[in-house]
Amino acid sequence: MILPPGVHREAFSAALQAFANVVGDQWVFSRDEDIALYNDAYTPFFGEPDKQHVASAAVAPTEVEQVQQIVRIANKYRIPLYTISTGRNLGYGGSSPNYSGSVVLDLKRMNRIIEVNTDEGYMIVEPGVSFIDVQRYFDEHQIDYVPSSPQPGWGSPIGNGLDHGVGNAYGDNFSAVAGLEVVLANGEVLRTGRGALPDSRLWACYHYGFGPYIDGMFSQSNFGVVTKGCFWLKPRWEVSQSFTISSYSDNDMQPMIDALKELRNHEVINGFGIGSPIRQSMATNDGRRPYGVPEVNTLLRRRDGGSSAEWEALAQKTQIPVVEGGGGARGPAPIVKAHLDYAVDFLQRRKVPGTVVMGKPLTTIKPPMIDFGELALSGTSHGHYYFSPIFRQTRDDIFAINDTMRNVMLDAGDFEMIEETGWWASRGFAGGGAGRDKHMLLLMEFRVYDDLDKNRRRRQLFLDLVKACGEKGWGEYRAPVAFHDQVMDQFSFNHHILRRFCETIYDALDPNGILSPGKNGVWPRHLRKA
Amino acid sequence: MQTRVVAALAAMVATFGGVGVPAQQTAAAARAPDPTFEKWCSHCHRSGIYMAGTLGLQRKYNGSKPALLEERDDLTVASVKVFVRHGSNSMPPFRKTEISDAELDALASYLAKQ
Amino acid sequence: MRIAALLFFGTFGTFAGANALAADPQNGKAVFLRWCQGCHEALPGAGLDPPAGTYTLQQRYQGRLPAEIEKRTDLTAAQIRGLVRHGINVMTGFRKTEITDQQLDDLIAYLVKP
Amino acid sequence: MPLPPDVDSKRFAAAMRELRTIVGEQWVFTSEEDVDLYRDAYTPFFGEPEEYIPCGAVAPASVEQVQEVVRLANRHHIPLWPISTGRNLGYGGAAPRLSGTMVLDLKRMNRVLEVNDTLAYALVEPGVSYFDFYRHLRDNNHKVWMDCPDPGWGSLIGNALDHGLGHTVYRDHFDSHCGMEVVLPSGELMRTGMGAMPNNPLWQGFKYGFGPHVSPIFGQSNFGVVTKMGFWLLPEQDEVRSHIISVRRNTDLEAFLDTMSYLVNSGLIDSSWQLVSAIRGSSDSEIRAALAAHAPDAELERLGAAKNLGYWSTRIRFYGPSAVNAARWDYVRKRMATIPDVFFSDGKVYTFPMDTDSVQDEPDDLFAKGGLGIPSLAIFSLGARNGSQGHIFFSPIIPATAREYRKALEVFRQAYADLGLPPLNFVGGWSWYRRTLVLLFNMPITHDIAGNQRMRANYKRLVQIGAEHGWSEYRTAPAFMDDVMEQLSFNNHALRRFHETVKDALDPNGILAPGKSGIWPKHLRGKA
Repeated sequence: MILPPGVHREAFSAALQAFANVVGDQWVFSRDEDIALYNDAYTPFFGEPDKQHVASAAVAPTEVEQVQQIVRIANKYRIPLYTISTGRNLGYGGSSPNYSGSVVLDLKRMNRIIEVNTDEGYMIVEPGVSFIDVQRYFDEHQIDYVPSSPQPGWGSPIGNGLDHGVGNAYGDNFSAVAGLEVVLANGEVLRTGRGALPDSRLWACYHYGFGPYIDGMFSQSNFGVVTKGCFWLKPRWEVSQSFTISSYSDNDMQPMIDALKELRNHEVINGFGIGSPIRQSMATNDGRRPYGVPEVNTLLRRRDGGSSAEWEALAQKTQIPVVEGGGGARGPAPIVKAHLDYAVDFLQRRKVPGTVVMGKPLTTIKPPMIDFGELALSGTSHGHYYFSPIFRQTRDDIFAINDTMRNVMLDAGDFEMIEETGWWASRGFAGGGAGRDKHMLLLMEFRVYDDLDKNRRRRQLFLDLVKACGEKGWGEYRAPVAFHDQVMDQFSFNHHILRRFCETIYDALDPNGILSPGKNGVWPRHLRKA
Repeated sequence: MQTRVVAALAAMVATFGGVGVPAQQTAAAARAPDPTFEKWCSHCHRSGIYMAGTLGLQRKYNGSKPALLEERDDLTVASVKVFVRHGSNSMPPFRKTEISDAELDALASYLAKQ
Repeated sequence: MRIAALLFFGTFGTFAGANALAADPQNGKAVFLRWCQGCHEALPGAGLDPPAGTYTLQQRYQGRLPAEIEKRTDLTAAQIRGLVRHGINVMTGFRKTEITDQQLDDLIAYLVKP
Repeated sequence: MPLPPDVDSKRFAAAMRELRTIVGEQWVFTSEEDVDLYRDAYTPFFGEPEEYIPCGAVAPASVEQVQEVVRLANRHHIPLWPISTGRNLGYGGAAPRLSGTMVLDLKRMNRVLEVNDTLAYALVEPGVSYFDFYRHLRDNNHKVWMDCPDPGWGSLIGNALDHGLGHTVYRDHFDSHCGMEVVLPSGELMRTGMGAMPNNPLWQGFKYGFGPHVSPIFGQSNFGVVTKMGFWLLPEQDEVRSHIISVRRNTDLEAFLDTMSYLVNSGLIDSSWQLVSAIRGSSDSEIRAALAAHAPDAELERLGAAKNLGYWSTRIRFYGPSAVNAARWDYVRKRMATIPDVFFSDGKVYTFPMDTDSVQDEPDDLFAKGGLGIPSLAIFSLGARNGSQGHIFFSPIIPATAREYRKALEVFRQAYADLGLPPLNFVGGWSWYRRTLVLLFNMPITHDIAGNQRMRANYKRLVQIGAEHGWSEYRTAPAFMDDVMEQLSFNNHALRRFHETVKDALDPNGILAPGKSGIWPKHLRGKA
């Protein structure tokens, strides 16, 4: 067991005893084997003797009042806390704190579904409620709404929403947040938006409230401990259906993107993706099974990444398209049909080259589940973490970011990483509201291996990518805890004014610096680098 | 205090028959339009069924004077300036960052034909 | 319809504490369904993605042992306890706020065949 | 002119001299004649000493000048009240909350910095009005439409920051913003979201950036001066059409709103819509007589049926390809058909591309142009008919359910009776925001001081009555900001105290918009 830096053993023991007085002895974890459960299961530092991002203890309350008391105790003894909801943010740090020695404030036991309202379509939940819990509740009560889950669904709507996560019903899940209850660093409980009006029937209906709209301040942040969240819900859709369009000419990518983008901006399709199947055909990470030919890796290992002519020849030879895009629609069957008929006709009118293949209409919606199917295929890695930059919806940006990333890997001599990741294109946010996806997102998986030296090189590679992409103006939408500082470093406009602004607010709200120090690169005054 | 329901009926029920001033070729249309009038005044003082200024003046003068400012021949430079800088009823005044003094001079001479 | 409820998700929520209860395999099955089944259910038919845990074990044992852990007869309490708390490869460990010690005992009672 | 609190005329004069060197002689306004232009044209304090009157106004032309003005204000303790176009009529216009505040008029910063047709967004400065922007889009043949509120002379930025609204898919203007540039109370310049990363091309393409999502805290607030803002726009549509759905009986409201809720939450209807009662709001003399006589619903419904008026109705708009719109409308009719005797009518169908300048007003649809993103001042035509001196809005927001709407109608009908106001037959509810209705009560301003005083007292009482039932306002004028914020009292006003903590940290001298949304700087708290 380690201690929070600067805290004496006696003070720490006294604090743990005080926590135990609040939540009961069995819900304060301080034995090594229990604390180990709060390590990042997919830590990039696997197996290394010098432990990073480790907790000193954990405490698991069930009530808001207990959270308030814990925060007050932490202030008294200057104990840094690190808040997790379900602690399943795997790939982005899991349950592990930014600041080693923090006590994990585990909210998993706060797992009540406070209200589900089918008149207006919202729910109010606590942080320990997972998407799977929500689905089960919906099933038991025959509620025809969709919890907007990512997969796997053991994460929580609150944790996922606050980390700007993505789900199937809304795409941008934070956009469906309509009000929060927050315990502040001083132990006071705050309700945002209409929740500030006692007995308001509008807490979950109307997000803004009156005056400054502050919900966003509590996302990717350490300004408070969120103890309740209001979420808008989408009714279950009758049918979803998607199509693909593929071609054997690199030049077709731009018209394809232009057309799909326009269809998306017009809300004809609810999301779109674009890729280069031949270039991606040998990638092995993220559970993909290689299905291409060895020449793919030969081309990808070259500085120039292969010419269009070479790729097109390879595509012809293997009959794997060089460009593929797709989109979809959901809703009542006749409306979906009208949308997709229009989309296909539009592609023809625009003379977008390529073969369109219409998928089958699906009447089922995949429920949230603990589904690691694809990960099992990736061999015996010890987990993974994600590099997830966002970039513009243009062919030039797609190729430029791929060239940049590939050259960083080549500079590092990491041919294996090139072969694992291949070539990336986009998954746009799907299913969002109006035009929510004016960007593309890629998720590059970094695997964790038995080879500790390789893991070290990979961490350096991650940082090199953050920096190289940052210089070109591509930033991450979310990052593993181990890299928060470096990612925030890239957001440097006017001498890092955004971070300094956040620090000013942090200092005012949390003068003792006890809430999640270092989260997303925001540190309390006494831990800030000069 | 009188309270109204804004727009409710306007949106749903045709209560406006005959209230609007029909669009017609006016004397003013023959002149080159003043850019300030176009930019700032025309949204309420042209002809049309939802023109607040025109409707207000129609109500006020009830036919004794034209409801359209550009058809008036009794406006003076001074009176135009007063209305622009002080407003009248629900017409608010206009600031110098919106209509500069020079623009106001031009507007006033455009509207004041005397 | 408004469904307001203060509903705990501890349908099998007996907490481990000073007075540990006797292990209950029925409760253990509920724990399995909630936390393990997603990765360790039976292999589906052809063309469908296999669940992660079952697939991995199938690859590992190549028929020497059942890939579906509910069909295993060789599992010991110590093995299950170790795997649940520490994980292996991409399988993560589970915290006591997720699977309590009592629930783990129940799970063991369900999976360990006498 | 009133001076800022604790600033004497000598110091004020010195500050003005410095100010003139920053923005130029002619852009500092201190004469009574000029300062009058910054008073609220619709002030509820007409002719009373309580009226909020600025000490002057300053109109910078660039971000750098804004920064210098803000730094000067810190040095001289001169409070600033930023306005974009200053046309927030009905919600306070250009006037500050605290007399003696200097108006920071951003009208001269009126550049459209970027319009992107492919990604359908724009980046603008605060002085750009909806009229300006519309003209810019047309003059440059852009293939995007804006969403505008009913009065078109407001600023895109100012309206969005006050949580203003329009009619299309992008009617929630604040939600449609993406990326902000802000001059902080310290004078430092910040860009939010992806704008915090130099060279990032996604300032207007991704809202959140990395770390806390802070741009929303600059709406309805006094934490900074917004100098640039990005907005998402609607691409030019193939077709826009409207339809009216009406139900015959009062008791149909439940089924009607349930169905609307499903359709809106599913995204199948995505326009503003207004719940109205053509019967209860009718101008027909026979129906009005029946209403005055408190006729039972059956009688009203009989009269309505005879004149083909619904008890409850709404107009919805569809944006998109013609075939998709037709499929949507078929589906909406199918869902609505479960309500007996529901009836429908069709508004005009607009097919694009067409010249939007050629769009004519529609006699039965005041919002026809607004629904196409064409700005106008048509809404003021309503006031022109009664010769009002202006108006102020009481605008509580309630859940869009029949139960809450009926309750609100009853509560406010009773309140009107108790306050001695004219009988309230009905109040329309605007669903701009999904899941809610904004009830818009228009309180006319008069030049009768006693009348205005009664109106203010009534307004405050209505705010309280609303709060007693869990309803509050979505927006209000400075005269009532304290009253509205006062109702948001959960945990001993934790929200206001949170805002105050942030305010004190960002603006220790309390120079930015003291009192805005009920947030006061430390030295004025509880005193103003």
